[in-house]
Amino acid sequence: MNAPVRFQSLTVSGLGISSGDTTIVRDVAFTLAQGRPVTLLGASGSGKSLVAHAIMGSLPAGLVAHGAIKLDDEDLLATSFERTRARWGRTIAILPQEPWLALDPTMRIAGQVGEVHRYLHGRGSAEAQTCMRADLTEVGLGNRTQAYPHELSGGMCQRAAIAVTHAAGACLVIADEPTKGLDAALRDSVVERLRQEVDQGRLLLTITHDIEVAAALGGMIGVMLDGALVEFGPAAEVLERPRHDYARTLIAADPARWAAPALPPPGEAVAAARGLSKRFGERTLFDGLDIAVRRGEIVAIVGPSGCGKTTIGNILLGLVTPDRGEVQRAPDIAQIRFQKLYQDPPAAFAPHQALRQGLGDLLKLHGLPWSQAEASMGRFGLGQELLDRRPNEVSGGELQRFAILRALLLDPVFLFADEATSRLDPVSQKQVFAILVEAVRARGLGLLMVTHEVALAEKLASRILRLPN
Amino acid sequence: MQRLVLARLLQAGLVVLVVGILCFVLVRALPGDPAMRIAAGRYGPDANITEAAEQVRRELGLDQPLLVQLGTSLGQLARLDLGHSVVTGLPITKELRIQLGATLWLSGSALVLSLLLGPPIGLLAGLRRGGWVDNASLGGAIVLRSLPPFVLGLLLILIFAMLLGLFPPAGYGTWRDLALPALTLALGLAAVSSRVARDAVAAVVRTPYLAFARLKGLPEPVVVRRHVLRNAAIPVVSYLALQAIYLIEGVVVVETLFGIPGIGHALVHAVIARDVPMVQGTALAMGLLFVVIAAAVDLTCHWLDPRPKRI
Amino acid sequence: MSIADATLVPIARHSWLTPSRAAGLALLGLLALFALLGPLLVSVDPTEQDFAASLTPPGSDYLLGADHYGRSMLARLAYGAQLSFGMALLTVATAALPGILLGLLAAWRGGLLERALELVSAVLLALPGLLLVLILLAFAPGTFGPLYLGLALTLWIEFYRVTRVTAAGVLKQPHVEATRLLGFKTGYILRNLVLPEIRPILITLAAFAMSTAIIAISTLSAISVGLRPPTPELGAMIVELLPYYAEAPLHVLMPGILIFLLVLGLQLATRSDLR
Amino acid sequence: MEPPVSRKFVAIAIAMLAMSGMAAAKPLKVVGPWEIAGIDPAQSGFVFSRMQVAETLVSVDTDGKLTAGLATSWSTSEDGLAWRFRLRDGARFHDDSPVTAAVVADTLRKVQGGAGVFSQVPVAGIEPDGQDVVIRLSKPFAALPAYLVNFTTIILAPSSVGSSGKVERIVGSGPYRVKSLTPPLNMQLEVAPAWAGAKPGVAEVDYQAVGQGETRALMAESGEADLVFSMLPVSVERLKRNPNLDVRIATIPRTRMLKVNAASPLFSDVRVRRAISAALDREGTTRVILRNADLAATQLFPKALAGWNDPELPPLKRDLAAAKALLAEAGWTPGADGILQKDGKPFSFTLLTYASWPELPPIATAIQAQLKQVGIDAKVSVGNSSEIPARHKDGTLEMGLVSRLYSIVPDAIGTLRDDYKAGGSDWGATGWSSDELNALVETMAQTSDPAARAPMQKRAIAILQSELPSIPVTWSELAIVANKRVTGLRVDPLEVNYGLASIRWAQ
Repeated sequence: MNAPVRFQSLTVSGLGISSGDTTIVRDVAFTLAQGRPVTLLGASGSGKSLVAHAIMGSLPAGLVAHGAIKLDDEDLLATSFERTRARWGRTIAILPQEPWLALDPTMRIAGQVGEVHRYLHGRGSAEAQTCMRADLTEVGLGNRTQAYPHELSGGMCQRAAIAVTHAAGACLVIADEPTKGLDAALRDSVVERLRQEVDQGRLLLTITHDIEVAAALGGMIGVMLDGALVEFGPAAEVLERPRHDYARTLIAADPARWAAPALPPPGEAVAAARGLSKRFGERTLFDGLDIAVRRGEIVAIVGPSGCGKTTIGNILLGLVTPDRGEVQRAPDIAQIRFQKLYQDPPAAFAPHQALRQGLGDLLKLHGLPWSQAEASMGRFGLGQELLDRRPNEVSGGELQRFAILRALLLDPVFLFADEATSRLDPVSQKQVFAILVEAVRARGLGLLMVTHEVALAEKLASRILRLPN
Repeated sequence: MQRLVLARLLQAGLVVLVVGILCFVLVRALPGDPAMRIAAGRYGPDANITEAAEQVRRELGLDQPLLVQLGTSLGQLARLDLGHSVVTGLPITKELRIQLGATLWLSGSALVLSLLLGPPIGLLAGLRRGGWVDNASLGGAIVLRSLPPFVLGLLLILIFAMLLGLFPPAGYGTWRDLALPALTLALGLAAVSSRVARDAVAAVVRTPYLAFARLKGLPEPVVVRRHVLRNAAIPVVSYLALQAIYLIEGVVVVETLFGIPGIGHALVHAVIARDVPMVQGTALAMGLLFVVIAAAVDLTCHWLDPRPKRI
Repeated sequence: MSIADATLVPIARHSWLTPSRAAGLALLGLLALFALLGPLLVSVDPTEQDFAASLTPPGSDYLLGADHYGRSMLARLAYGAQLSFGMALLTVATAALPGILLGLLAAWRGGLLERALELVSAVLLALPGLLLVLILLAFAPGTFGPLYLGLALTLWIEFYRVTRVTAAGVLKQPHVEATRLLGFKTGYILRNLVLPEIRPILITLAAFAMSTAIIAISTLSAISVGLRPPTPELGAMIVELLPYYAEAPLHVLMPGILIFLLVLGLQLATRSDLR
Repeated sequence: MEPPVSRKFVAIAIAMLAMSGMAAAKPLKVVGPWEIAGIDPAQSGFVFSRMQVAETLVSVDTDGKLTAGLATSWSTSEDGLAWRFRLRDGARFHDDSPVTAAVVADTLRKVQGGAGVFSQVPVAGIEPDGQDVVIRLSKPFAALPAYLVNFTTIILAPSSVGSSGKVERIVGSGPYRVKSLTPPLNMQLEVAPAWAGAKPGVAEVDYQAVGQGETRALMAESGEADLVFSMLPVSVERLKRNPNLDVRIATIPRTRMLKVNAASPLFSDVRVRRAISAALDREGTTRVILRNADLAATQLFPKALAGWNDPELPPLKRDLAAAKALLAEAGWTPGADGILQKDGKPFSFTLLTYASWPELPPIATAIQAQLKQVGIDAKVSVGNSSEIPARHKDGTLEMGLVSRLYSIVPDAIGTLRDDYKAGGSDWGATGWSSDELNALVETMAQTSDPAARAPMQKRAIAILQSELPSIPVTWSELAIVANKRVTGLRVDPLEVNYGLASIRWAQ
């Protein structure tokens, strides 16, 4: 169902966000209008999500926004919290990042969409039912109305969230990292949805670190760096001829534009498996699969999420035992020289432990000197000040680099990078892989990378193993 | 689902077996001549106990070897025959009907009362953390938790029975008699459950799905009713289960204070008088009750929270 | 709420020592002092009777008055605090240690061992705790040993269950796997990854368990299976003095107030700051 | 129209009114400490006797004189070997069956085989004879009628006994019959149509057992109960001040005493027993714990027990100096820690008591402190009432604080006979006996003439006073509280019959 077009444009001018006396976001200004969506690009920690929540009026406690945010001629910042709240859903809707976390796990999606009609628009339950059905059918979930969030894929959850915003009938939609953690196929479908929103005459503001998403959405692109909008202009222009250095690096960081790595011929196999098969419950992930990773080569496994990519890596590491098939790891090589990088960097660190502590313990355990750690920190562009922070106080890129550092200290022969950069912005992604490729070249590390980004795999991998769904 | 039920059944079986044997062995292992104890239990502290004890011994065959007696007692259990109390001579089933019944009434109404008090307060406190409700309820909870039940009971009697004359200070039979003992227990329970509820709500409020529910544009009352309540209920329910257990055996003091013919009271007397069948019966009833409650809670949680979980 | 830029927001590193914690710890400290030094400073024998002084109000030559036997309330409170708090502490410690260890073991090993432990705890839970305490008490009436054993036997289960569930949750997380891949051993993981996660909840649990223990002991003396007279135990003191509530309400309250202060201290000191 | 809320209030108000209305028509609410452990007369006969559900052949009046029960009169043969009891004619059980001599005889025979006091009577045979029941003895026994007052001898209709041969319901012959019985705490009574005597003034009685003394007091104060038995001494003063309540006190023939194992090395020396007696602060203990200094037991029997209390007897009283002296004589000298010693062994032992009587543990606590003052170290152990007889039996008893009732049989001879017989008894002497005393008691048991008994009684008391096989501590009194709603209350110090039938609602 089409949203009534009530608003023509959103104008942000001189927007700043501060916590106490420290300013986090500085004079951000842009305008988005019908048919001309805006996409904010930037590393995580650049302040783009804060801008989104400033517009929404849902900044975390302790953060204050100043400046002007005009929806047509109403200044959103000037209104009381009650009016702001009254605007939620009806006028402005936000597509949450990681929607599978944003949906109530104990309620069928029918309920979660229906309640909007029931309690926001005060429709009768029967009417609400039909509307709900319509909304979900429109996003292609007509047959799953009775499903619980945990029974839906990430993309489906995202679409369910979209159905919610439709139900609410908002005409300004803010998509906050809508493709975070989604594989290529799902990502495209979500982007497709967002385009339709624009076609239906909604105002769209998208927050992302994925350049392809920005490109696909068109309209205007803004690039944010350390809380400032360093570049703003039409999509094509920004993507072709970025003016600001960071913008340039950012655009250049798109895997599509990388230079292929020059690798020496690979050495002997460090980890190999023959005739692997694994099933989860009813589903067979793979059957009779062969794989080998040799020193100094990069092997990539690509495929949609849930196809068992990660499981293969874990089998090679010996974390999972296959139902059938045999695994050989290079003999007389210590177990600790087989390492792994995780998709979500914070998840790979003890949340309560300052990085210094963890690193120190590691060095002590293996009798390594601090100097070595410090040296590589320098090389990986990690400041000493990070050491005293907890994992959740460090940006994803930095943390992932730290994880690599941690792994490389043990001089691994095999490294399993499990979606190691899917949650990072292009720049960080590029830095991470630069380090990894260097390690492969210099130390003859065997790298097994699992990803859903075909482009990335094609750019880097010596061999690619494609898994069907 | 079936696995869950099966597990519970297995547990029930084990409970019966273990409780049966344990009660017999333990009670019999206790120092002192059971015949004497039983005689004292029967004929009171003025009677000629030594003489009476000999009759008891003959009557109950306490002179037979222990294993033989254990056999008979377990045999009875196997035939689901709880036997007769060796003190009152009444069939255990009757005793339980009266005394467990009384206790169930008492603790049942206490549970209901505490549910009316605790969780709602916890909800308010959790929604406005650090607000006056939060602090006040914390204070109240601490006071109530630090009062021994019999003191609390006495205070309630003084206030409601003496000062206001609303309820009788003691007795058993009508709902008026039940009011004060139930309140005594309920306050103790609410003290804790309100805090559990408060923390549960606080946790839910900080979840992204609640933030989204708000951003959807739902009015706060709806958000609370449809999203906070259900999700916060999950930990509270599983907590209440444990409470219910402690409640049923924790009532003993309240029972003696308010003159209620309850199971806790009966259990104390049974142990003192070495009334093995009574102890067995009581323990069994409580054990099975526990299994039932636990199962009920499992099902409730399953209904509240559809997410798959391993048992 | 989760905002990608969370890392931007300067984290208010409010110190571990919140005002409420500080107050709680201070209170506990004072009580500890009273319990430890009190008996040394108060020279009076807490069991010495003086019928002439029966139920003397506070003030006069008895600082806190005297109970119905004319025994110094101050002395009895001091000794009582030492005994009751000491007992509660010991009981909880005895319950917590095996509870936590078994919980960790079950969560770590899983499989058959876990199932077995689950069953044991379930059956024990189904067995009325009161029964356990009563029966153990019957072996040595009026003494502390069985009382404390019985309570510990009923209390350990909760520690076990909580530890097991929380620890299992932590052990499933990737950072544990990562740490193991980096060559760290079980000990390190349990000590540095699992314990910090479960510590807060365990502390809260212990606080509750302690108040439970004190109340339970006093409750048992209420059904005259407690400690043997004239031992000064706070709960028993309340029970002894209860009949005199009309004549000497203060006297009945005093031990109660001590218990209250302890519970208050525990609660404040372990209050979870879910803000 | 009015909003529903206020309508609800109206409804509640009406309900309240209705309740207060009910309050006026409610049955007589009697509250007492004793639970109905089971319905076997040997166990809880006393409840049914006191509540006038069942009758015994012989009853007793408030000053201990035997009066007519189910038997209107009785006589003994010349040789004193045959007793003849004439049953009240027209007496009927609650099931309307007549109370026949045959039924009575059967009941008594059964009781004779049981554990009750009646089994101590030298009975040769019991036969019905028309309206009379004839009890033949193997030797003369003057106290027989007194034994027939005991609650274990209540007469129940044959229909009371179930197929198992056990008593399964109480069908008595008293003015009240059981309406409903829910052991252990509740019993409801109603006037029995079969009752031919004076019509009871109260149609229905509701008995509730409440263990906690404080609660009983509160029930009296709140007006919830009409008649409350055995108040805690502490609350009596308060209750007396309450204008709506009528507090009655009766001294009952019950003595709390230290049961000493005279066979143990600690107490075999009579001087030690006297020293302990002299160390006790009876006035203080009674004043503080029982709130009535007159209850200090200066000798074994209270004044109320006619003939058994000898005013001339030198009273037992506190005298620490004497106590210390006696102990020194007996060879006990203070050790380093102030505890007395004798050839290396400290004077320390366990003072065993039980909580069946709430005042015993406090008294034990007081005694513990008093003995400490003369250097005797007693550890108080509160256990179950059976432990004292048990330890008496196996000889491990050192000292026990017991509460002994002398009206199990109204004639104290009954209790004496049992307590101080050779080898002692559960509640009487341990490791002590006196041929002279036993002889006296036997002769008394066969003499009915008070004049002839008096000197023997004096002598018996004297022996017990000087030998102290058990050391008297306090006497007892029974506090009964009645709401002024009721009149015609009659206090029975022997607790045989509470005379509910004579109670009326005050106008």
